[in-house]
Amino acid sequence: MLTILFDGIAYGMLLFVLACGLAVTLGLMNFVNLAHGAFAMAGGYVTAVLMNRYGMPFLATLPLAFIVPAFVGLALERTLYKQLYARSHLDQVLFSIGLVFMAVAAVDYAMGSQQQLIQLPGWLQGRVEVLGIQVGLYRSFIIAICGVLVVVLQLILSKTRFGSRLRAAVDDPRVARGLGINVGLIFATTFAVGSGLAGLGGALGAEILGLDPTFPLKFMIYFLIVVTVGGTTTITGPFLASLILGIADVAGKYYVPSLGAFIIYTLMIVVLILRPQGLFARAR
Amino acid sequence: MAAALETRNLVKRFGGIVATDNVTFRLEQGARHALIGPNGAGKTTFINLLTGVLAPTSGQIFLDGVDATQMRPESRVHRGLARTFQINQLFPAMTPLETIGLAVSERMGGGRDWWRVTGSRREIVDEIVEIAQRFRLTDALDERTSNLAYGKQRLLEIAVAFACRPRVLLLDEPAAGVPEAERHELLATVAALPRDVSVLLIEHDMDLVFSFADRISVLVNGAIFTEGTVEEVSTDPRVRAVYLGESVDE
Amino acid sequence: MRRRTVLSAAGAALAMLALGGTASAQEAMKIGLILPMTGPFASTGRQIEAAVKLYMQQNGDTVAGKKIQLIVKDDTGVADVTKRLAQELIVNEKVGVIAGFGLTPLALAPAPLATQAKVPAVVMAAATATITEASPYIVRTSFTLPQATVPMANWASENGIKKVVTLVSDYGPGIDAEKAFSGAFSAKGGQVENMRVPLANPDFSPFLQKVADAKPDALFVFVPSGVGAQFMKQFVERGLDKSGIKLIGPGDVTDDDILNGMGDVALGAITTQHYSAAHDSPENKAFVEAFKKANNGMRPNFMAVGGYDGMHLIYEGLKKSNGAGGEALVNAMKGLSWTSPRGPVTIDPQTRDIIQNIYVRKVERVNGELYNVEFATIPNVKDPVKAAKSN
Amino acid sequence: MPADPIAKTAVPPSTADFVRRSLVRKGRWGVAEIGFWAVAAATLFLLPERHLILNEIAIIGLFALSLDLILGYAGIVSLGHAAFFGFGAYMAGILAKHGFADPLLGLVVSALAAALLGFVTSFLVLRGTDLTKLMVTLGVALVLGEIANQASWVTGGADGLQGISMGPVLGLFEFDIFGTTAYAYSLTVTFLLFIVARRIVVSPFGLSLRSIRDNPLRARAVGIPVNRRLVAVYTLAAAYAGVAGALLAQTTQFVSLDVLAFHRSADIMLVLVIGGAGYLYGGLLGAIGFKVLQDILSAWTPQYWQFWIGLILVVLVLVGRERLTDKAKALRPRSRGRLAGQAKVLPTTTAGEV
Repeated sequence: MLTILFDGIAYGMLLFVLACGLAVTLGLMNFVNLAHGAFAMAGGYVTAVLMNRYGMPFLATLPLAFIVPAFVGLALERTLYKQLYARSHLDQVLFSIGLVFMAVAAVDYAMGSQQQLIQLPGWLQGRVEVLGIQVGLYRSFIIAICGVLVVVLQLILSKTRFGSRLRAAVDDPRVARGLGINVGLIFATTFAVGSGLAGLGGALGAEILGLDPTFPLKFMIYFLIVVTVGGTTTITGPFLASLILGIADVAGKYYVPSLGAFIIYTLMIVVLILRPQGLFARAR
Repeated sequence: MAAALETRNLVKRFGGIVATDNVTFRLEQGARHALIGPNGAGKTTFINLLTGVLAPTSGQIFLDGVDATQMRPESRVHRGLARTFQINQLFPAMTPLETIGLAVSERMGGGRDWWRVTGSRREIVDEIVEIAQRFRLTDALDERTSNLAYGKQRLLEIAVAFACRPRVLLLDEPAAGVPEAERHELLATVAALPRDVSVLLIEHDMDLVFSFADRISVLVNGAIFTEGTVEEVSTDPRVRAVYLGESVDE
Repeated sequence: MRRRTVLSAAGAALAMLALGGTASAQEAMKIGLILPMTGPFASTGRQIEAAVKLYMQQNGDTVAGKKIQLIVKDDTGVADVTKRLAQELIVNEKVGVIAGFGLTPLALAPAPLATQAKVPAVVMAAATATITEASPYIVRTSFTLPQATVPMANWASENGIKKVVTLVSDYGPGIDAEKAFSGAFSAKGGQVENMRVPLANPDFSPFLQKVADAKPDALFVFVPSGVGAQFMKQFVERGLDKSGIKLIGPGDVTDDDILNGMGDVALGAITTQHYSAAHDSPENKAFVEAFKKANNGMRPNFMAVGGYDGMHLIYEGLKKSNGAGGEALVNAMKGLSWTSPRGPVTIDPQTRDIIQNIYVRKVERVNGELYNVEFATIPNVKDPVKAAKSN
Repeated sequence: MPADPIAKTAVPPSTADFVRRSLVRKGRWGVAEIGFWAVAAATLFLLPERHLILNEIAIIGLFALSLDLILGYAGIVSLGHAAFFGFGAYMAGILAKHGFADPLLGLVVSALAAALLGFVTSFLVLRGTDLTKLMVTLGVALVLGEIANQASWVTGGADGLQGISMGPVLGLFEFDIFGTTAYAYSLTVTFLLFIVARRIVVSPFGLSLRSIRDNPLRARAVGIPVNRRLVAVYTLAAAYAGVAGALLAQTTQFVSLDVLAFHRSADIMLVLVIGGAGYLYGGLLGAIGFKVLQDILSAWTPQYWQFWIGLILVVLVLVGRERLTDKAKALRPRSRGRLAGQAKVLPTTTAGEV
């Protein structure tokens, strides 16, 4: 039973790293970016290519899996996304769906449509018995890394100047501009960091979630659930939402396999209706 | 005889702020009543309570003697309560013809009519024409509303409310922002409103108020400060003081 | 409403449609090959197309006076698309044979069409037993799941395996494999527990955790060939390989196409299948070598041999019916037998399904590469499901 | 009471006629419309070998029309309209499989079933911002997709619904493999439902929908029961989508999980973006454009035509659909007495207002 909880937490942590970029993008720029999954896939493929073709060790590829999607995100944000900030959510959704279709087809064309397999380094494979619980080494590695990321993100947001200016911009961009905060710069850096985190999440997740060209579409719904349930005004909201979703999904598949997916979809609809601004966020 | 519109100890609180402070008010049948007061006195909140857009914290609202406190906005319209908006709330992509036609056919059970084309019923067309003439809109019937002159749009505001054949008409600053040249046209149409319609006029423009209203209520900080005929209120020194912002020894 | 835009746009678009699709009818036998070239089952499409082209390269493109013209269409693994493509190939291109069908739903969708249009349909991959009953025009050169599974059940019970958990993908072939195995294994006194994993984006870890808790002697697995690698990785990640639970199942999970990519994880897995690239027969050696040369080192798997034999069946059928299509061609195909790279095969005249040897094999490292090395043969196995029905 | 100077002067006939004519004109069929349907009917005879793809165009056109009713006319956004399409398809398929092979019976039952589903889920769509509507409709479609996948004993699950055999249309026209009967059947059903939709959008009911879309506050102030109207049009659109799904199931005699897939809801949005929303023909023109595009692109790059579809979607949104159809409007010559109520493309609350 505890192993399921352990797997659920690892899955939840992974989902958080993947989805936190989207939560901030939506909260800060009020932009519905369904293409967020494409950046996660980009990170995954960076790791897969570096490891399989150039033989780079797994750990060495992780920083690149962050940087490459971050730059791609920055470029796209400055060129395309910027023009859509004032547009309606429907326009933004259509735009990002278009991007997803392009990303899926492009990766399918370039890398073929089969699953990308990455060989984890030896010390990350297998399981170990800790206090009677079967603990996967790789999953504990993920919990460690994602845990650090969460703490770092929380510190940046609450302690640093950039963090406070970001939170101001999230609360009310117009007032923030009035205070002389360069909201455009904050948009760009946040979008880039969000995409980079998604890329890192994609690389870490390749082992558990699998990695193929349809990744953005398959996991888009998970990202959306994390954002709608977690709300967009805080970091802890999406974090708790990811944990709940991760554990609910894993436990659901273990105990009630036939009902598995129902639980999370109905959870999303119920939350959307009762508390549109999310479970954890205060009413905006 | 029951009042056209009546409120008893109406209160509306937004958190700590009391926007409507225990207002008891009567609008007699066929009255020409004005409601004046400095900015932020709670006039618009009062209207939103009357029309059901806002739910009161406590107190009651009566329409023609019937308790309308819990009624949904659209049912109050069916019971004869119509309003205009301080800031134009029209349909930019529609034309005045369609806007008035919408209100008229809605009133004549149009909502359930999904088969016949709008305007195929003779009596609807005639009423549209009558209203268009009354509010001097015949020359702009087919223009996009967003392209109309502001004065014309204000006239359309009132025309649409009038098209609901109300027994009680709430006019929320009809003359606001209307340029001098088109103001007299607006005043004439407001004055020409049939006597069987009781009108509550919320306005700052004193010459419109004094030329139109026969009774005036003064709203200050959400409460009725004073009420009376035009002569009583216009000569009351305290009213002038309230407007000039001196503190009033309550 | 708008005057010019509505009329002009509609007219122009429909005119453009008129240009495509005019077929030139001359003395040719067209073969419509419908395969999943993209999507989750793209590896099946890629393997079969390569094998079919290899066969045509080796045997030329004129048979019994007819020029063979191959038309390849991608149905992206979606049954609606397969149905529409089959209909367009029959109606517009006037093909004489439709072939391919990478998956059970993709084979069942166009079945009524084959009957209506009297066009033979050669199934080169899909493995659910009932497919050949969906239309009298369907002939199969791949295999059926029960055909490969019942020998595994018999082998397992003879080798001291008492308790087995079956884990299958929740679709046609999976359920076939589960029923066939459970039936045969419990008939021999074994104890079976069944589990199913969703076909779309499967996450095996919760199910494997259940297997670890149930502690069976062996885990019987059936997943479509594209997903075998991911399953194998999570099997090891869950520590099941060290837990003494044997991994058995039909050959799909240790598919030649991805076996090497799995690494040592797959070593020791025992499977039953009708074909292995390591099958030692002169025909197979020539086939594997030619296939690798034509496809820069890609190793043929059981899907490829299904495609290769499918083409052979069409060529032999045409020779026997000297060029006639339709019902004559199907009847000509019945009863044909030849030595395929996999071993001796025959088309059963009653069921139009394939009778072939089934081999029990173990994954071993042979000069650096992983292969399914065959160590036992069960000759001339008929499809047990249809065999049970007929007697 | 002082005499009322304006009231009852004689109503000059010219104004009354002008009012009646400009209102009623919207009901009459324009030359271009009649031309469009004439061309559509002509394809029954002129393009015999393309009936398969034309059949799909008619079905997608009807499906886009149903989305246009809620999006173009009532301003409700949806990312899960395929839920009703798929539900109708499965209903018709299951009916036919269990012996009720009459197509028209199948259509009626699918329409009612989809309408019921629409009615039940319409309350979910009334509240919240556009973003909430997008997520809720997406959620509903996903739940339905999951049910279809799990209930394999009735829907055939991942293998799809096997064994559908359709009776002849009206007992006369057997479904042939060339798709001629199928196309004639789909086109007629689409045409009839189009006529009904066309009547509705120019009726007072339709006018009230547009008023709700443009300004719900004012609509309520004029006595329109906004929520009841939205529920009504959402249920109607669901029925239309259900019929479109049933047509697909009956004419291809096959139903798989694909009818509930996310890409169907996304594609139909693209169709409306291409054709423009709010003037009913957007769905039909968009369907022609989308299918012709798909046909050309998939012939050109069979595996990767989705790339070009994605590119078109991105470009269309960036260029701005309003400007696109404004250009189309600018092309239209100034006809006598400007046409009232122009197409307002995909009108939704701008992000700022959310």
